[in-house]
Amino acid sequence: MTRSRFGPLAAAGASALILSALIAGCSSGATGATVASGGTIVQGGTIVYGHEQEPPCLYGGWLQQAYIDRNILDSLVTEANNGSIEPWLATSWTVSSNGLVYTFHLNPGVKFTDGTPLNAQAVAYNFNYWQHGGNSTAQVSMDPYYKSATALNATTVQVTLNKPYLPLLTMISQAYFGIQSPTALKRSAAANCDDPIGSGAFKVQKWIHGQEVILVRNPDYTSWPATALHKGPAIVDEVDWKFLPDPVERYESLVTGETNAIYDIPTVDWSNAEANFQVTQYVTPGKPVSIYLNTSEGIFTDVRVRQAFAYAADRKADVEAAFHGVIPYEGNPSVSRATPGYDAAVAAAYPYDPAKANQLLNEAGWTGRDAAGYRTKDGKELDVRFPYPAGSVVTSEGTSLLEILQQQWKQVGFNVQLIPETQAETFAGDYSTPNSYDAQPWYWTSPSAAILWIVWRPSTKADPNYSNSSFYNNNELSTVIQDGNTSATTAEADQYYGQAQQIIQDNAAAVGLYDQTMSIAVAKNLHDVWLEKSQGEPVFEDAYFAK
Amino acid sequence: MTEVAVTEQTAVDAATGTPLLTVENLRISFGKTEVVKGISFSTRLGRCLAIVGESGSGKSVTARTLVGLTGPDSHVQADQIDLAGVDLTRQSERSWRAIRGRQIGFILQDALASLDQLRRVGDEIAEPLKVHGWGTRASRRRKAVELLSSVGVPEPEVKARQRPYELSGGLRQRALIASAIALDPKLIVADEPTTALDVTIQAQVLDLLADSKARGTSIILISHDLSVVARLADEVVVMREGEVVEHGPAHQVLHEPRHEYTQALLDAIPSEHTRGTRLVRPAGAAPGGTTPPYRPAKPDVGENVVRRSRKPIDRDRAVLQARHITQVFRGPDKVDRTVVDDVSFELFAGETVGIVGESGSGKTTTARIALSLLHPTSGEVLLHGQPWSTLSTSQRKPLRKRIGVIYQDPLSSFDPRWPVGRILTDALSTGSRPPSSRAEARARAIRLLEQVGLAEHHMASAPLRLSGGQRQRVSIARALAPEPEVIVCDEPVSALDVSIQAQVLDLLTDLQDELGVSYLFISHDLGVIHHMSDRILVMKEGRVVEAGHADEVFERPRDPYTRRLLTALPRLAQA
Amino acid sequence: MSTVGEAAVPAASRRPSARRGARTARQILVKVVSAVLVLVAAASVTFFAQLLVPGNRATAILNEQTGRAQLWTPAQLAPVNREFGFDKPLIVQYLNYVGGLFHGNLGTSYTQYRPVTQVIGAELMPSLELTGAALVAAWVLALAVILLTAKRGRFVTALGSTWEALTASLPTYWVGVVLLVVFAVEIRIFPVIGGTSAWGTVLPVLTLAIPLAGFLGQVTRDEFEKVLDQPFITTARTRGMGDTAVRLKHALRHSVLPAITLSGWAMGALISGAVIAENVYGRPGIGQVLVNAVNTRDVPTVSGIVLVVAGVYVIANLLVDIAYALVDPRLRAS
Amino acid sequence: MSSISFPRAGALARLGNVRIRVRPGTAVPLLIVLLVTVAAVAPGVLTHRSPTAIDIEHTLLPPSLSHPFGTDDSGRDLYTRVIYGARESLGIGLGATGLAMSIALLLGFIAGLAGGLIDVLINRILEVAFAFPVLLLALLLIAIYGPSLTTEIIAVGIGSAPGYARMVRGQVLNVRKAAYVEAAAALGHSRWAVIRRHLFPNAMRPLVAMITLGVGQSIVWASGLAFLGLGVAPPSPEWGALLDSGREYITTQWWLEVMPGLVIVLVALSITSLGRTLQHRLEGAAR
Repeated sequence: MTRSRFGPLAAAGASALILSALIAGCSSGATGATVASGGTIVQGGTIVYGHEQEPPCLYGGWLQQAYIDRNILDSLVTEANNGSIEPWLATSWTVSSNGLVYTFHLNPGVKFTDGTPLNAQAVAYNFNYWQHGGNSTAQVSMDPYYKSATALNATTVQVTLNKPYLPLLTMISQAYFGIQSPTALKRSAAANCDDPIGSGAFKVQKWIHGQEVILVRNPDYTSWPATALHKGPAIVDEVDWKFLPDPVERYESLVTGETNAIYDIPTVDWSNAEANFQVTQYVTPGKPVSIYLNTSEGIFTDVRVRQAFAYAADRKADVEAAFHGVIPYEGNPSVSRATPGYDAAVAAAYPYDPAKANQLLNEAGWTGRDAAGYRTKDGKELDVRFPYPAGSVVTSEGTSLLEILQQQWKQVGFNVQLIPETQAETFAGDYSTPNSYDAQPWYWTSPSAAILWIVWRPSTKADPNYSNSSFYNNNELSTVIQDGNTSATTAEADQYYGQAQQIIQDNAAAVGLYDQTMSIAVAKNLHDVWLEKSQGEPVFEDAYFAK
Repeated sequence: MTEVAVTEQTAVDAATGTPLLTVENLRISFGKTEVVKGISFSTRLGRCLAIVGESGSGKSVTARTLVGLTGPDSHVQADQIDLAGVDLTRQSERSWRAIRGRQIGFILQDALASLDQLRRVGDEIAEPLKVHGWGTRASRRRKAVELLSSVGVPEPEVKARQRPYELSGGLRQRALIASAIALDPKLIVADEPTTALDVTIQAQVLDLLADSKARGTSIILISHDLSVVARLADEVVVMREGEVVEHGPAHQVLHEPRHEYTQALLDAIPSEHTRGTRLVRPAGAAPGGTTPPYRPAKPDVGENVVRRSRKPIDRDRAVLQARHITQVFRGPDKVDRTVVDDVSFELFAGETVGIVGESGSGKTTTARIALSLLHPTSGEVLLHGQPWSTLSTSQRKPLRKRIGVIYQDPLSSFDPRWPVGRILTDALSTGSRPPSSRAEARARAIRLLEQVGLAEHHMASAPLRLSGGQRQRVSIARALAPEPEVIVCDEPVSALDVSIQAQVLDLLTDLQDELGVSYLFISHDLGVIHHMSDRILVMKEGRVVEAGHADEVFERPRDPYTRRLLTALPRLAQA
Repeated sequence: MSTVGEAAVPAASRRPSARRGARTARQILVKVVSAVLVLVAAASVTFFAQLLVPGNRATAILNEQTGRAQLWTPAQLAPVNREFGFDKPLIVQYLNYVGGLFHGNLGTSYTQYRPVTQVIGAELMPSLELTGAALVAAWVLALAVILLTAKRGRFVTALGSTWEALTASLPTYWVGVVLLVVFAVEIRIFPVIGGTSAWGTVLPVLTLAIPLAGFLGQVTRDEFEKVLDQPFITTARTRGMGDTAVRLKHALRHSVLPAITLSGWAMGALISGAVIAENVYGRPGIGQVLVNAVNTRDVPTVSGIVLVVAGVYVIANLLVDIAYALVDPRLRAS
Repeated sequence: MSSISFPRAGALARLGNVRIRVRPGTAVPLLIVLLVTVAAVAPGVLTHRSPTAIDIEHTLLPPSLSHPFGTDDSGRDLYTRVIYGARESLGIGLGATGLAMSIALLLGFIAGLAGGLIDVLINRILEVAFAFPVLLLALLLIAIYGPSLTTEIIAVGIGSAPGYARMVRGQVLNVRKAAYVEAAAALGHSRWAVIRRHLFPNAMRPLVAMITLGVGQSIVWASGLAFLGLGVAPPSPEWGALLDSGREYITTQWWLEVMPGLVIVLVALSITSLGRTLQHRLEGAAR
């Protein structure tokens, strides 16, 4: 029913690839995907944007909130298309030789929409606010590297780390790190939930629950990022951020012109959309949709069975079929192709080879066959409990993919039982313990390869890592990832991250399926709507109507 | 075509000029079956023509055809239907609407069903005025009140605002008549206008129609009850199975009927004269037709009167005794109403005690107390001298077989899923000698059927498929099955046609003569009570106002209420 | 010939109106008390039913906040448990909850940090408007079909009753999507995003009204055909009234009683159907809030919605009783 | 017009031969119900394909001779999936109605017979049940036990029970005051004999229409649950699941959504109208 609800974690980022399927040419320069300007610019007007998922609050640690926050909050820095970090609220910054101290010089004279000056004290206040649970995603992205943030004077703020953390700047470019007015933050949780106060191009006028959020232009906007396509406050007067959960209704509202832009085009309408609208697809950096295999209990404790599981299905062809060629197959289970440090070579592993799969399974002792044709060993059937978050992570097309894979796994002898998790079960964490599943698909959004550390950090009694859903503790992998995180240069970091991806792939701790993507379709008469590099949030500050 | 004893049309109406309505050779059929087979009659202003006949004679459908409402998929043919120059055979639906209500007023049988209970009486009466665009809202309301007072309704303003169910039976019927005469139509067709009323109120309503006739309105009265017709009709048409068997002035038809069927109808009416004799004599050849053979018996001509050969009544064996029984009901508005007030009576072996009274007199409640289906508020009922109403349900169970009951509507007293056979075998199993085998049960059931004048082939049929008379016979058979000494009959024949009623009453008297069973006989019909009862109780508003031997109560009534009842009783003599 | 049994109660003398007044006051009091009991019972059942749902509420809240689906360490769970009082024994939690009810405090939503009254209040009106309009539309549709087709010849009558049976078997969801595609996408009479504009509410109302009209129609038709055979209809015709006038003025009023009872019962079903219409047409409404609240284990919001729906149901039934007495005054006496 | 005569009815009521004059209004629903029963009992008869046979070369084909209902997004033949879906959907319909009727009969009879305080108590319980939105009941049950056929049956069953309980109670009260019940008592039959031989069978008679209505509505209702993401696990061809998965393709491949919907409507309509016709015949024959 509702789509793509998660995209939770953000970690240090590197470069990101924008799959630009634009009709119009892509203008040069370091800014995001742009639309060729043409015709006369119309001052003002209202953009009706059809989004899909309504968050419980407008500010928080979840992708749906980041989408809105990007348009109302400014971050210290922003990430350009080529992955380089550009100035935003911080006009310039220096990093100490040991990589532990970052000193930011702020753009003077910037004010929040409630009039409070946006000075160094405000920025420091925000850092502490995040650290103490203000935004759990921001907090966990900086753990355990962040130490403190202090304001030296009105326009200079210093952030100190206890360990070098190369991806810090990419991380804080995300909307989770948007700076809010300290006076506003002192208000009640409910007030902040409904009306977060920032210094961005727009501010929240009204939230009609279940229907839309009305963002109005911030007339005295002075703190636009370097990646902005125009200088000055937003051109349009208002953005009606509507929530349209039903895909049919959302796409048809664009066709009938009731909306000017929509989020997430149904794959079945893709070719029609490309012909009539400006379509942009954004491949989300971070961990792609890949299947965690439970390495601690059940049949996948044996690496040969895991590898057989990878060989047994023609994942590439099935993804093409299920998503009508719109969503790219991703062989690399650790990071998506849009993540800095992605190793394309690793992606080619485990091509479709049923013979190899059968041979591996025989070697692993699964030689018997029961009446239904499933393999057995010492009387036990080769069962795979396969819960998947229905409606949220796995869309209806995703379900069709699983059903096609299920059929192919059956040929080789795997009895895959698909279990659709309701959202209640998912939130309650019913399928997060080692004894509750054998395989489970999942993804994490993150602009940098540091996601490897979040997902694959070994889980110990003292410090359990609940994100390690394969329960795969491999010390060699852990050290390699930490070396990557703490290396001085990106090149050195990428080299370590590559080794990590190789280890994960060789041990088939997870099996790749497809990259998590996001797409928007914009009416032809609306120009300069672009996607923020770090998480693909739609940015409306430069958008304008042309006749 | 039977020989129609019709005196020449011209002789009758020589004195009073051209007829208002003339009907020549009217034929009505539904699908393939013809229900009215070419009848002719006419009426004139200030005179009343009565059409009399039993169920299925076609009288009602004739009445409805006069206002163009014969009914769905019907086919009407006539040489002539002329109403004061207007040819009623060639009317469109639209033109019929102009005639109905304005030219012809129609009165149906029971105002409780013939008036819309959800609308105020005043609105119902004013409706014909509104339909024909008469006056304004206010003037129509005033006219409705006038109409109510003109038909003798007290406090017309108050009654006009009430709803029909809040009025008494008599007042409701008057309101219905007011609605029919609202536009002062020249012709009024009344289909059984007084059948649903008690005797005293029936008389008042007939007088009301007589006033209307006196004012010059022409009336066509449809009825099954010859004595009602006698009070109002100038001319009478007798119909049987769609044909007119007799047509002439009222006095002549009701006293010197030329046709056997009319005579049979007259003789089948139970009254004080027929007591002690069978209503239906062993017949000579019946003049064709489907009804069973019968032989009309003249009240005073002795030669074919069949006396009953009764067993003597055993005065010192009281079969059923009621001592000071009283019943108080607490209504929904928490107000107590005494429905039966200190009633006592005895019923001896082989005797019939009749309880007569108008509706609301408490006679049915008394019967239910006698059957111990209702626990009296005070007083006691004894069965064969033993306590009966004071017993507990389980104690009373074995005694049930000693007292039977016959209901007014037999069909609703049978389980809809059971054929006749099963009804009887079930009743037999509750008797003192329950049948030991299915074969014996079936045989005894068949004997019961023959005893009540039915046959073995009726065993398998569902009561729904039987006629009214046959159903009542099955009901009697069921009551007899456990061989009770007493049978309580609650209005057993009021739903039957006169000729069928006569046969069932004769069956009951024959069974009494043969088996010596005692009857507690409840009825509102004085004639039936007089015919059946040895002793009579007259009840009024829960109290017994008079009790005594049948002839004594009828010839020398002591209580004023009984006298009023007897005078109100329509008699043939009045024609 | 008719039968003459025990006639109606003899013309009763006028009862003192004082006693009748007291009786109706007592009747109303009994109704109000039983209504309150029903509401509290419904809310309590919901409260306890939700505790049966597996998993720990604090986990669900943290997962909702962060968009994740994992277990959390006791240390991370502790502040949440304290904040929402999960650490107190169940009975205490329940008594606090019910106690709050009587002061009109329905508790705070776990996920939206706002009092439940606010969460529901914001989206209650659109749902009520939708269900109310749907009920009215269903009535109009049903009566129109009845008046046009009842007892007008074998074919027309069969057509009418088949239409009713057909519409009563339509899945709400399917009707919604088909109407959206035909009238909003293809023939573009109505907007795709209806929101709460009048013109945009037409399709969602029809989505709920068409199936309900089938039900109302079937029930009313059986009664209507029986009434048309009643003697008072013949009397009306003998007064010169046309067929349509007889149906409208006399037959209709007698045949709507069963449908009125059904309407009381249908309110509950309409609210459930509303969530489907709201989702297909992107309308705000408590249906969607209910689905999200159950999924996120937001106990106070779920119980609050049940309370509101139960309240709507109780009020609907009071209206049904009033409508009943208005249509058939005979019932007012008993 | 040929006439079909039913042999003596079974336990429900011994009615002799119930002769049903077959008019078009009865023939078509009868045919559809027979078809659905065959599909549920022996799907192999109506289609030789497998409902889960995936063929990723032939996805989203329009209706044609080889694929009367076209193919879905995994290339599976929709007509075959609808046929195999009959067993589950009919299962939900019968299961839910069975559950609802048993609860309804229990409560209805106890309330109707006992009267007094028990009647008031049961009415209050029904009142609460009515006030409880059926949707929430389904959501809670499915949240507790996870989406499965049995959960759906329980949710729809319990949800529709109050309505039927009220109807049963009304029917019992009607029959209780019928004259033949008092006549049987007057003959001397015990209270239990009267209940067993007269009250129960006659109160049960109009339930034929109610049961068939229940089956039809349960199928329609279950399809609503699938829409809310609470349906049965894939690759089940349950009609509600087909309806939900066809939904995104309505503007492009309309048959994926229209065909299952049509089937649900036709089946529910046929079962309900067959029930009403049977009901009129039973009432006509018996009364």
